[in-house]
Parts: sequence; C-alpha cells; structure tokens
Amino acid sequence: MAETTYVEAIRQGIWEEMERDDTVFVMGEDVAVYGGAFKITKGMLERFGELRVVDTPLAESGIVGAGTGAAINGLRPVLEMQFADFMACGFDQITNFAAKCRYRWGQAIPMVIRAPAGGNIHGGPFHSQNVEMPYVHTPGLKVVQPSTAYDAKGLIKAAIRDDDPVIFLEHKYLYRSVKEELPTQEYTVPIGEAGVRREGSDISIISYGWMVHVALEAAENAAEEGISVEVLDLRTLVPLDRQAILDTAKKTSKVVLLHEDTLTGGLGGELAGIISEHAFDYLDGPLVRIAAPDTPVPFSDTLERAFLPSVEDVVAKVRWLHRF
Amino acid sequence: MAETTYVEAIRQGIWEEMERDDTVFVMGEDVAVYGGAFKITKGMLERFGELRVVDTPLAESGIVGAGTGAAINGLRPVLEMQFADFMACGFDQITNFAAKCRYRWGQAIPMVIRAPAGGNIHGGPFHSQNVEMPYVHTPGLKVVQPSTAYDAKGLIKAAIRDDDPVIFLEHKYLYRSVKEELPTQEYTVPIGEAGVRREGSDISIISYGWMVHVALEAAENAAEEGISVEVLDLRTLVPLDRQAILDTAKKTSKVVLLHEDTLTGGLGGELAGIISEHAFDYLDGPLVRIAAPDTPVPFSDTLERAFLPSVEDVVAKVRWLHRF
Amino acid sequence: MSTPAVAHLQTKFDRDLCERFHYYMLLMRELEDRIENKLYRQGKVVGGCYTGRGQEAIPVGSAILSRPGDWLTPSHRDMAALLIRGITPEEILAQYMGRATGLTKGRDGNMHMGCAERHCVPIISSIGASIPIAGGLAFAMRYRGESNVVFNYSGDGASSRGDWHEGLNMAAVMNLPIVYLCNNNLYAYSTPLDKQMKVADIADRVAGYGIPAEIVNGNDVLAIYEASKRAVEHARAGKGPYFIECKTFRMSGHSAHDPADYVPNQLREEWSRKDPILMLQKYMVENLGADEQDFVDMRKRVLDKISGAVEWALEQPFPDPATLEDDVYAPA
Amino acid sequence: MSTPAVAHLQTKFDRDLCERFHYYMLLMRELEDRIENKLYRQGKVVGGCYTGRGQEAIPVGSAILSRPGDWLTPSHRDMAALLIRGITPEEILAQYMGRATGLTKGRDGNMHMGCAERHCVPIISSIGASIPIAGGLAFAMRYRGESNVVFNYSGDGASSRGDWHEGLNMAAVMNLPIVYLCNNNLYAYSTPLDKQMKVADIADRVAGYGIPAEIVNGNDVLAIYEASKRAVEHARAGKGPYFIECKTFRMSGHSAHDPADYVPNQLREEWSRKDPILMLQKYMVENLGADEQDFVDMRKRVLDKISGAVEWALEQPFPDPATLEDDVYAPA
Ligand SMILES: Cc1ncc(C[n+]2csc(CCOP(=O)(O)OP(=O)(O)O)c2C)c(N)n1
Ligand SMILES: Cc1ncc(C[n+]2csc(CCOP(=O)(O)OP(=O)(O)O)c2C)c(N)n1
Ligand SMILES: [Mg+2]
Ligand SMILES: [Mg+2]
Repeated sequence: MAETTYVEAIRQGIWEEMERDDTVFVMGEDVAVYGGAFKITKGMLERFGELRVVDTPLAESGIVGAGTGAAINGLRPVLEMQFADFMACGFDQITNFAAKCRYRWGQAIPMVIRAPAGGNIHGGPFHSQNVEMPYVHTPGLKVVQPSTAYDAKGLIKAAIRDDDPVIFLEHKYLYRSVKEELPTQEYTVPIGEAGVRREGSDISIISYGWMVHVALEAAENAAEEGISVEVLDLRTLVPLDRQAILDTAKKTSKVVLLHEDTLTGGLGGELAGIISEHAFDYLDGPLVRIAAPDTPVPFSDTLERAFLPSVEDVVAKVRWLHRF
Repeated sequence: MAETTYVEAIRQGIWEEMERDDTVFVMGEDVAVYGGAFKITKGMLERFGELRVVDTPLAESGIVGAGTGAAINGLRPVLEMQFADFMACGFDQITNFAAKCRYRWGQAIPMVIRAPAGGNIHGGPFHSQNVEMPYVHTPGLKVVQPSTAYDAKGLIKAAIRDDDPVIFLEHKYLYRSVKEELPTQEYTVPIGEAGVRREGSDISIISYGWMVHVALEAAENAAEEGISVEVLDLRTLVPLDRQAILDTAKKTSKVVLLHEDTLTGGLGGELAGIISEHAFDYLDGPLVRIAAPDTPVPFSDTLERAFLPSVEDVVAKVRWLHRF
Repeated sequence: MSTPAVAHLQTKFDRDLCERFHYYMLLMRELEDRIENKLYRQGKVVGGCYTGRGQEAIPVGSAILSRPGDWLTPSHRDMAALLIRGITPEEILAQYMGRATGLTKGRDGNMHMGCAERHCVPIISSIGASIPIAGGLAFAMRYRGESNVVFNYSGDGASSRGDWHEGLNMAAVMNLPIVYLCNNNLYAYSTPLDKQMKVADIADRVAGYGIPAEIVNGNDVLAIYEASKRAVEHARAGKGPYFIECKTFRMSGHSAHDPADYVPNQLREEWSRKDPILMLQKYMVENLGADEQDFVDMRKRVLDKISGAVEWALEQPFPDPATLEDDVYAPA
Repeated sequence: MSTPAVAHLQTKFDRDLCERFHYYMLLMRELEDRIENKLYRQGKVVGGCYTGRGQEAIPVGSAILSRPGDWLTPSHRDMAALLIRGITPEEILAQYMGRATGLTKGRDGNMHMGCAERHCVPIISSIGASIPIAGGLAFAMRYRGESNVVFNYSGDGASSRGDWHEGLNMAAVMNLPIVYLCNNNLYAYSTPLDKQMKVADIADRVAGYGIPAEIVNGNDVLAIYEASKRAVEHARAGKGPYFIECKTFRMSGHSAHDPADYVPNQLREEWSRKDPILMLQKYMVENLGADEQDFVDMRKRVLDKISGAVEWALEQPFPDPATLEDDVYAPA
C-alpha cells in the first residue's frame, strides 16, 4: 500500500472531520484558492465550498478572533497560521481571550490553530521558530506536536473533536520527510498520551516533534555501543503525560531532555521540574537538557546546523550520562 | 530620613535618568497628562515637556514599534504598558523584531518596556498575570523584576542604561506595600545579579518579585522550628545568575523554587533544569516547585487567596523537605 | 467635532416603548450609582469599578432591538445591554461582589461579565478585541443562513487598536451581519480624542472599510433606536455590517478611583445638561403625557428592586476554594 | 479599481536623472532575475526567493530622493532602495547565499536584509510591522528637530494588518515625517485585492487617518518621483506623513516556488505591456534622445557588474559556526 506523508496525513485528517461534521471549517490566509502555503488544504475549496474553506485578509489577530467568535457560536474552526512565527500577531486573542473563556464563563472554544513550526529548512529567524512555550504556559490551551504521519492524522482529528482550544504545531521539516502506511480504518490519537517509540533500559530520551527522529537515530547509534536507550515521544505538550514521563524516568534512572526549541524557558525545564520533584529517589544522574542555544534561529546552513541539536550531540550526552 | 515606596523609587529612577541623558523619554497610554495609571510618570510632563513625555493612542503594538524605531534612531525609550497583560497586544513587535535586531543586523535596541504585573490586588484574569515567561524564552530580551524599593530604583536605572531591550516587570502589589530608606547618592543595581536576602544552611528558597517577601516570612517561621532557610532573590530573570543559583543549591542541598506565576512552563522549571543538571551531586532532596496552579488568575478573594502561593504553603513544603 | 445629525424621528414612539427605555436607563443609572457610590466605597464591591453614567441611551436604544438568536458583545459601559438580555441586578451585584452566584462565579470581576445562554460575550478586557470576536459570531450566523445579527459595543479608544481595524475589515470583506455601536465619549481613560486620532469623527475612520456609518446623538435614546433599527434591518437583510457612532460623554472618571481632573469643567457642565435620562423624560412629558410623578414612581420601583438585589447579593456565598481549578479544560 | 491619475509631469526630467532611474531599475531587475532564475534554481541561493519584478519604479522613483540622514524601511519587493542607499550587489548576493560577508552575516536570509550605517531597516518578516517602526524612526527625527524623513514601503496585504492601522494613526496624531509608499500589486500571496478589502483603493483606507494620500501609476517612475517629491517636501516641512499608493502588479509568483496559477492570464498580459523599464525607455527615446543602443550598452554594463558580483559572492566564506552565539546581547 502507498505511504502517506505527514503533510498529507494532516490534510486527510481535516478532510475526514469536515466530511463527518459540517460545523468544521477551515480559515486562514491563502487556504482556499491556493490550498495553503504548504498545501494542507488543497482541494478543500472544491469539495466543501467557500463557506467552509475561507480565505481571509492578512490579519492574524482578526483570524484568531473570528475563529473564537465562530466557536462560541457553534462552529468548530480549524485556523491556519501561515507560519507559527506569525501566531505572535494573534497572541492577545489566543492567550487573553480564547484560553480563558471556559474558566470565565463556561464557554467551550472548540478551535484548532494549526501552525507550521520548526527549522532545518533554512527559514531563518522568522520562519523556523518553535513557538510552543508561550502556549504551554497559558492555562486553558492544549498544545500538540506530532512526530509521525500516523500521529499527525490521528491527533488533528482528535484536536478538531476536542472541546478546548488546541494549538496544533506541525513540523515543517517533517511535512515531506516522514511517511508511512496509514490504517484504512478511521482512527484518532488521544490528546494527552505520550508514546514510547523505542524501549530501552539504560537511559531515557524524552522529546517531541522532529527531535524524536534525532533521538531514535541517536538511540540506534548508542545501541551499537551497548547503551540501551528508551525514547519517549510526548506528542502532547499540554496536558503532559506525567505518568509516562515518570515511568520512563523511574525505569532507566537517567534522563535526557531533548528539544529543538531554545534552551532557556523551553519545555526541558518543565520536564526537569516534574522529574526532579517526583522521581528524585530514582535518579542516578543529572537531568541532561539538550536544546538549541539561546539565539534567534539562524539562516545559513553552517549556522543552522550548529544551532539545531544533532544526532552527534545526543549520542555524546548519552555516552556521558551512561558513564556517570 | 523618609522611606521611599517601590512605586516612588521607580519614578525617581526614571526621573534621574531623564535628567542625566536627554535621549531618554517615556511613552505610553496616559503617561503624560495623567501621570500613568499607577502614577509612575507623575510630574514628568511638567518637568520634561511633551516631546519627552508622550501620551499615545490606545495601541500597544504601535507603542512598542514606535519605541523600537526610536531606539534604532538614537533614543532610549522607556515605554509603559498600562498592565503587563496587554503587552500581549505587542507580542509580535517585541519578540519577532525588537529582540532580534542585534543578532540580525547588529542594531542595538536600548529600550525598556515597563509593565505592572502580578496579583494579590483582586485584578482578576486580565489585570493580575505574571507574563515573564514568554519574554524569558525569547533570546535577545532581558527580563527584570525587582522585589524591593532599593532594587526597583537601581534596576530601572540600569535597565535604561542597558543597550539591549529590557522587559521591566513591576509588581503591582509591591508598589505601595514595600518601602525603605534609599541612599542619597546615586546608584544602580546591575542586571544579571541575584541577591541573597537571608542567609541559611538547611534549605534554599529561590524566588523573585513579591514571592521573595513570602519566602522571607516563611523563612522566619521556619527558623522558629529550627530550620535555617536561605532566600535568594533572582532580581534578573534574563540573564539568570547561574552562579548564585548553583551556589545556594550546593550550599544547602535542598531547594524550593517559588514563584507567583502558574506552574507549568513557569521559571521554576528552568531553575530545576539548571540545578538538576549542574548540581545533581549536591542534592539531598527533590527540587520542590511552589507556584500558582494552572488556571487563569481568579478574581474573588477566596479564590485568589487559594491561587496565590502563601506563607503557609511555603512553610509546609520547607518542613517536608527538611525532613526528607 | 462635527455635530451629530439632528434626529429626524420617523418612528412613532409609543408610551410603552419609551417606558421600557426609561426603565432600563434608570435601572442602569441607579444600579451603577449604588455600586460606585455606595458599595464600592463601603468596600463591599471587589476590584475596580467602571460605569456608563451618561451613556445609558446607547445600550438601551440598541439592545432593545435584539432577538434571542442575536449575540451581543457589550463594552464596560453598557450594563443596560445585559439587563435587557435578561441578566438580573442580582446576578450583576453578585458578580461585582465576587460571589459564587455571580455570572462568572467569582472568577472574573466587575463589568467583566456576560452569559452564554443569553448570548452576551463577557467584556473582553483587551480593548478592541471584541471586534474580531463579533466577526466570528456573525460568521457562524451567515454559515447557518440565519438572519441573526451581532451587536458590538466599543469606545473611541478602541478604534485605535489593530484589532479594531482587522475586525472591521474582515467583517466588510465577508459581508457579516454586525451592528457596531461606538460610544465616542471623548476620552479613553485620560486621553482626549485629539490624541487618539487626527480626524474629527470615528465615522471618518469607518469609511475606509466600505462599511456604512452614521453619527447620532449618543444621549438621545430615540435617535439611537432609529439608527439601530436601520442598521439591524440592513444587517438582517444580508447587506453586511453597519456602524453607528454615538456622540456622548463619560459622566464619571474612567473608573471609581479616577477624579478625572483632566476633563475641563466646562465640558462636564455642557454634557450634564444633555443627560440622556432627562432628555427622554422631556420627550415623554411633551409627547406622551407623562408627568413628574410617573418618573418618581419609576425611580422608586427601580430603587426598590436594587435594594432587594443588594440584600440578596450580600448574602451570597463566596466561591469555594475547592472550585479553583475547575473549568480550565473540558471535563475528561 | 479606479485608474491612477495620469501623471502630469511638472519636473523637467533630464537625461542624467533618467539614466540613474534606468540604471537602478535595470540593476534590480537583472540582479533579481539572476537570483531567481539562475542561482536559486542552481541551488546556490539558500531559502526562499522574493522579487519585485515589474515594481522597480517604486523604490527607484522614491528612494532616489533620500538623503543620508533619512531612514528607509523597504519591503521584500524593493531591492532597488537598498542599491540606491549604496548597498552593493556583492553584499546582496552574499546575503542571498548565506555567506559571512552578507549583510546579516548569514544569520538572516534572502530579502531580509538592511544596514544600520546606510539607514535601511532590514525587511521585517511580519508583514505590516514596519509601519510602527517607521513611526519611531520619524519620532526621533522630530525629537531632535531634524528635517529628515522616513521612507516606508509596504504592500496591499500589509494594509489589513493591525500594525498598519496603529502605525498610520500614531504617525498622523504625532505629525511624523514619513512618506509611505504602498505598492498595490493586486495580490498578497494568492489573495486578490477584493478579498483583502472592500474599498477600491488603499488610499480610501488612508483617508480615515487624516493623512493626505494620492494614487499614482506604480509602473511610471517619473510619476512616482514627482509624487514622492511632493510627499518628501511635505514631510520635511513638518507637515506630517504622506501616503502614496502605487498601482502596480507583481510580475512573478509570490516567491520562486509559486507558479501563481491563481492570476488570470489576461491580467498578466495586460500588465506585461506596462513594464516600468520599457515605459521609462520609451520616455527617454521620445524626449531625451536615447536610443536602443544606449539601453543595450546599459544592460551589458549591469550584467557585467552582476557577473562580477556573483563570482565574488560565490567565493565568500560561510559563517563560522563559532559565531553562532555572538551578538544576541551587547558585549558585557
Ligand atoms: C489593549 C488594552 N490596553 C489598555 C487597556 C487599559 N484600558 C482600559 S479601558 C481604557 C480606555 C478605553 O477607552 P475607550 O475605548 O474610549 O472606552 P471608554 O472607557 O471611554 O468607554 C484603557 C486604556 C486595556 N484594557 N486594553
Ligand atoms: C504577519 C504575517 N502574516 C503572514 C505572512 C506570510 N506572508 C509573507 S508575504 C505575504 C503577502 C504580502 O502581501 P502584500 O503586503 O500585498 O505584499 P506583496 O508580497 O504583494 O508585495 C504573506 C501572507 C507574513 N510574512 N507576516
Ligand atoms: Mg472613550
Ligand atoms: Mg501585494
């Protein structure tokens, strides 16, 4: 059977939900006629019509606001930000209003904000950022980032069915670099459940997004040196699967926290907080964070490669921690 | 000699810098004629004139952009956000442009964005938030929050002299609740240096802002039970004083990380990351985070009191950790 | 500032309708007065305190036209819009006092209230943010082919915000059924209109969106009613958004703690002569046979209602701290 | 869309000035052509690739009026503005190729470049964000009592952003010396003007700020020069901001990877007949005694310059990874 890419998996997921539920609609810049900057919404205009596939003016705050209003009034918007970086333009609407509706007045906001994020595409400071943390930090939002085509489809479907606002971060580098056969049967992937991608006994790497693949490659390399590495893919950043995080930490007693996002204020700290508080007795070594350095995302290849955590970086730290 | 409040200390600091350097100016909503929602800029219009004390339209992104442009063109803007919560409206300008100018094109942005933050004033979900983390997470920005009148004056002066954009978070509850005698001589407090507020040997509490006072009270109570608590006031959140953080952690081997901000994605995680990685061998107990729960800031007294970390919460955790 | 077009009344305003106007305007006035000048100063109300004193005609003359399926996004000076939608003084007072039975269960405060069932979006504190939200509410109406409309309320200051621009523009491009009621009360906090914008009227700003706009006397409930009627018919008929600029004045400080020294006395005096309640009463006397005694009776009715509500509210429980973490997310 | 007023030329355009126009327009055209159609496809240029093909008259006719103390905030379709400010093809090519000697030292890419010394703010990727920045630059000019001005460049799509609104409004209220050059090229990525706004002209949007606006033929460098001159004089004289809407067309995809199928062929053909370089050449032939051979010579000069620059750029070093963490903060 044919393999489905990550980008196509997301497209299928949205498509299926639009077939299933006519309150679901997509909205954003260039999503209708053009089919979206990354072609996620391609063909939807023709199938679902311009009431449900809506090109907007260039106005992120307006788009998020409109989505939120539509969600209040009974629809299930799936909004596209052309790049995750520009979600910053709708930051107030997302964090100050949408996130708080349920708490303030019991109003559900069943809205998905999709945003192509991440680097390794020579996108530079404005088209490569990992923007999860401000949203992870905002109570009321859920945050998801799939690392595989299977999860991408299952999670976008779950996100659309979810009754809370979900920030759905798609990794641009994974769009076309990962693919797999998908089930013919319908399925969803539950929000809030991490997945063990590789079992291991010496060291755990906890990661998400593209870095899961880096972790798996590093684990493979480490295996050749006799180090058994477990890889946990968080998949959902809010709510975090604390159980899975603590389970793997307790199992291996040595943990590497890996993300593509910059170090300071990144999710690695949150994970360190959880583990160092709740699995302290189990730890046999420092919690090692591997992340991009605290700089804007550089453009040029030599710099971007140095910026992004690499398989070698991970193997080196794994080796070090193993010896600890 | 008369004692100076935190609010007045900031006012004096800005005033002195405006006297010293005529490229310094203040800009924001209601800062000129009205003297600012919290009266920080009171009297400045009369003294410095309307070219240097500028009322703006209601437009946070416009204000931050104008400040950034003015900084590029040789001035040193001190911008006021009426409440830290509304900085969200200028989020793109702050994080995507101002923060990256030096890295992208070597352009200094000597700008201060002042923002009244924090709760305990019955401000509810839109007027009580602790917004530091998205800015802590943005390379290129510095982030400061003083806990005393002395530091407030010294740090605002240092921030104005700093050649990088500084997010200066003022705690609204401290504005009028703390005061002290200030030196008659001019002084600044260096950005990037934490301060030990109380020496202790059993347990360290690392905190900042209003929570430093809560920590000190808790330390006092703990002392009565024979527990010696050290209190470290970070003062600057970016760049963090790693040395001071690791020193106190290594000294006492038991650390409580305390902040008013909500737990998930809060600074406590970052601190846990640093300590669990770089002082692992010294730790004799879990890193304990105390923070507000992951909810919007509630309005009503019963809820807000339950939401905010209290002296009792801290004492209880200190006691627990001491016994560990 | 150009003067509002003199209202040329086309509606036959009957006594019944005018009494409803009168009732809601008076109820808002007296309820806010009680809150600001009594309960706030007595420390019984928590947090800040914003009133729409002098602006009552705006929510009343417009919201009274709303149907159950419509949505409203009031500003912090539109309490009467909530009252008209059936939200009670009891609920409002409990909200102001931070009680568990308030509209936000004590989680939010003062005017930051609304109600999903009665289709009122609680005030969004970020000024201007309600404009795109109104767009989305209206989008859903168009999506389902309804003839409902959104009543969006905001102030002059809001019109400087980027959200205002983005929201108005999208509504125009998408032809959404929204009636914008802008209360131009000459100030945004301490900032006078000429520091907010260079043009004379907010309506001048609206022309650039291709949205019809008109200027009315914001203290004349009859004029607002007529303009709103035109606007609502326009929007219900699928002709898109419509903007009404209501020239008015904030007869109070920005909030209870603000003495508003920055407002010239002359301006305050000038506008106090244009009190919207007095204007309506004059009309009722001159055209509908009402007399002073009617107004005295009405005021008593309103004050009694409020007193009863205050008593009730003061006995309401504060929120149980155990509920602190409820409702951040949907129940699993 | 209303037709631009026919340029009524008041300036005596001499051969020297027209040759400068010609040179910069051609240099931009050919340099971008080399980048997009050769270097990009050869994989020698990193990242995306945006050009201003067909829009060269706009940066040229305006930036040529800039003085050293002025500031420019070009958009991604204004390469000639950089060239006029003295930024070289070498620097631009090194930037596009991500080299250490590019304008951002390889830290940013493609059109996201500028230069502090030559007073060009590098393109801000967040569309619309440059409008408030222009305000701040101009504020500092007024602060110091200079007669300098800011040249701000943006597109039709930008005019829907909140930042555009906030920035224009503040500039109007504060009477700041800014000349806005809006390239209305009918599209924002795939989005045509009628999905961007309901009014016909961007200038209609500007009226609401109290900023004078005029519409010019964006492919006529002489008309742009004249309008810019009026605008610059206005701004230098302390009369505040001035807005010029340049009607033009993007003679390429949004970027190199975009075939722009959504553009009707007819439109493309119509506009290709209005090529700004051909328009200028026609003027020079008819009025200034230029002939084909002059243009052939000029083109050769430009192509030689570019070839030399490409050679140079290809030999430039890539950034040293050791510099990765430099310049995030001021040196201690
Ligand atoms: C985005 C934002 N910035 C600042 C504030 C603080 N603030 C609250 S009300 C107000 C003035 C609003 O003026 P206007 O829109 O004219 O409404 P009015 O209060 O006059 O009815 C300000 C500045 C806010 N709530 N939101
Ligand atoms: C805030 C923001 N949203 C989206 C984008 C993605 N984007 C880049 S250029 C562009 C279209 C810009 O249109 P316009 O302003 O008309 O300029 P043009 O490209 O036509 O010159 C878009 C949507 C962006 N850069 N910034
Ligand atoms: Mg107002
Ligand atoms: Mg365009």
